[in-house]
Amino acid sequence: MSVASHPVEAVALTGRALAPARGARIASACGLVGLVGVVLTVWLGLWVTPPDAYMGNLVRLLYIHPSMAWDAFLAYGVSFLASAAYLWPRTRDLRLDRVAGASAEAGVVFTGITLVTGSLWGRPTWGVWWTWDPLLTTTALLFVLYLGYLALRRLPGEPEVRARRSAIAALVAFIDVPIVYFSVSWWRSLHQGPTIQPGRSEVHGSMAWTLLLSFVAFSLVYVWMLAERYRLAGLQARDEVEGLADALAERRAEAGMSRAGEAS
Amino acid sequence: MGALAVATGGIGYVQGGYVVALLTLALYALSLVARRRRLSRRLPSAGRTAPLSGPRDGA
Amino acid sequence: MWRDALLVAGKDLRVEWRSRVGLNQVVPFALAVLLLFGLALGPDAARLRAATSGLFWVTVLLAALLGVQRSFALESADRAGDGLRLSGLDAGGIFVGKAAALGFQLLVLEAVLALVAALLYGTPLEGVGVLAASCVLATAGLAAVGTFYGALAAGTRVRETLLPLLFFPVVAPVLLAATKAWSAALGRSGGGGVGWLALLAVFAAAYVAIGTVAFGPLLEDS
Amino acid sequence: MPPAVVFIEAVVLAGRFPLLSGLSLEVATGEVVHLRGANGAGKTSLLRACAGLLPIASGRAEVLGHDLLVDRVSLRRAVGLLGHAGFHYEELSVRDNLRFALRASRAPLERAGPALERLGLTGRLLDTPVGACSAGQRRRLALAVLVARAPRLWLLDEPHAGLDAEARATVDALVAEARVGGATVLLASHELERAAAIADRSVEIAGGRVVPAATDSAEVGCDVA
Repeated sequence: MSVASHPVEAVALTGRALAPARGARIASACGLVGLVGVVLTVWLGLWVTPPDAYMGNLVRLLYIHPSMAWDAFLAYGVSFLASAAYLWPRTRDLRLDRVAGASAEAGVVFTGITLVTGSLWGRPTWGVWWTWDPLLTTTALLFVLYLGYLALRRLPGEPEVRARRSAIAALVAFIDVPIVYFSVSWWRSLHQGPTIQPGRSEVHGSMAWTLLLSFVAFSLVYVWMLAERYRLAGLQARDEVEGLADALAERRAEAGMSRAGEAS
Repeated sequence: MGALAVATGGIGYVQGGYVVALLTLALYALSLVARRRRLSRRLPSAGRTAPLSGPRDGA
Repeated sequence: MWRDALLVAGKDLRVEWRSRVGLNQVVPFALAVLLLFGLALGPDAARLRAATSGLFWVTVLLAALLGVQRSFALESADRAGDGLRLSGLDAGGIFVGKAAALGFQLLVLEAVLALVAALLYGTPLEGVGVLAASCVLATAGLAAVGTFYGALAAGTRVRETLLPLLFFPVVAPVLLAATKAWSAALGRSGGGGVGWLALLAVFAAAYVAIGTVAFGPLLEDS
Repeated sequence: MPPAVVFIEAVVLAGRFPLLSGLSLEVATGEVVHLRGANGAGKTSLLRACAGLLPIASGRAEVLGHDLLVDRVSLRRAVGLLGHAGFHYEELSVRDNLRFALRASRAPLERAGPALERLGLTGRLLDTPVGACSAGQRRRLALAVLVARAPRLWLLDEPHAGLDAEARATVDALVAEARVGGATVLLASHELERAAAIADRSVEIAGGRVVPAATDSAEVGCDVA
């Protein structure tokens, strides 16, 4: 039986064992470097890099939109892997469930931003707030899908039950991604419409560096968010366990009281 | 918004995009830290685990 | 496993036969939705004819949702769900049985709906082969995902609102593919109907497989 | 013969509320044990846990040789739970419900007839949907399913409740026959005299645990060996 043979003992144990100073330090380091990276990206993106010959200033959104979309898919990928690992009996561990939940939550935040920046890109370019671009449509569907996933996670219940239910839902949600993307892009190819091709305008010199920087910076921000949300989930789990000890004591006291009732 | 874009060649949209992105990330990050602080204050010292069976209370 | 599936499907269909909820409530509901779409998109025939496949499949999706809710309402009355668990039936069998029963009822509904839609929207039904094939494949996918999420949501108190939220995003590709397959068959848009059928088949196969494997733990928790 | 039921410090949780808070109990095969205790003491939870319906959070729990921490599913065909709910389908008739229950648990169908007779479920009643039956009749149907399935472990949650005198006598007779047939019976009931008459021993449950009944000696005929 693995150390997490049953939920309550494991939660109490791992809540404490897993937040060693080292993990926290790495996370805050990522956060800091990420923050610096973001500031740099914004500074470079908005002021330093030249406007694009073809798109003018709109190209500056290039330093936000694609990296947000990348982080969203990265977050969902991590959530999928953690869920799959949780479902695999040998590697079943409540910490994996917390990673899956934390990553999915970050994913939803990134997806929201991707959608907003995507439509802000579309408005001046094609005059419409929303285009049925395969990537954008898939992202929108993912947004709704994972909102459902998060709603499912918030339902009360046993940690083990909730973890298993969420892991299965995450599995199903993630398998839907390729199917959606494939069907939407096929659907779009039937009647050609505006699609986002980041690579269309040739990217050179400082633009390319800023783009790379934005990917790295926002990915680090994602890592920090994941770690932060994970530690919060650990505390929440411990909060549940904390309450449990008192509930057990109260329940046992009932035995005493009923004895008193009987005796009197 | 539309008029703004035409006048400044879309810079309005770009700034809007940056503001939305950074603001959302900042708000989310702050909420995480705040919730963690509030919870860790409420939970007693990290050391205390909750052994399940609990001490035999004279049952 | 197949024996259990047959038993559960038989039970679900017999309950439906006795209570006729599907026939008396879900079919009229679907017809009402078709009418509402007709009102919404206005009387001009050209637009309605163009939108027939889309309207048909959105209506089927809504009816499928009602079917799933009905299918799991059976199990929550008198804690029949506990009975199923206690009987030691194979979980995969229960999944396939309930999905098959739901799928069968949906197919009957779709047949009726197709005729009514053709009537209401003035769309002659051509390429019936592709139409029928897409119905069968799409229904398999809808029934599998529906039964799967029905069990997932059954254990919660908020299942009425949770089920639609989980169900619709996942079946979006089914709606898309089925609509396109129908338009191809009805001669509306270019060919490629077969490609969409393949997509429907992949979707159905994937979610029947997942359902059969993952239904056990889901049943335990609900 | 290994004991039919072994619980050692078993804890069962519903969310954060401990239904069982470290319950220890051992029941030998063929024994009839009466579970006493106030409402909400944990009697029903113990029965449902024995049927493998509730996950065991900690401690040890073995029923009919199955370790419930490892596998709570494969034992269910050998266990019969008579709860407050009958697990029936309202729209199906008495006969169809019984037939489905037997087929689902792979019990031989020919036992259906005698079981229905034994519980007085005959004639027109057989074809009326369960939804139209009275609570007593539904409970008789649940008992008929149990009789027909003849499981090795009977888990009866207040079997006498809602039954008329004749059906109560039948329940007592069924329990006696089950014991003769080598089955083990766990019986939760508030009717102390009737339960004491048919049980080998009585155990008190309070606060989700088995508590040594301090007043054992005072209770007449409780520990009849």
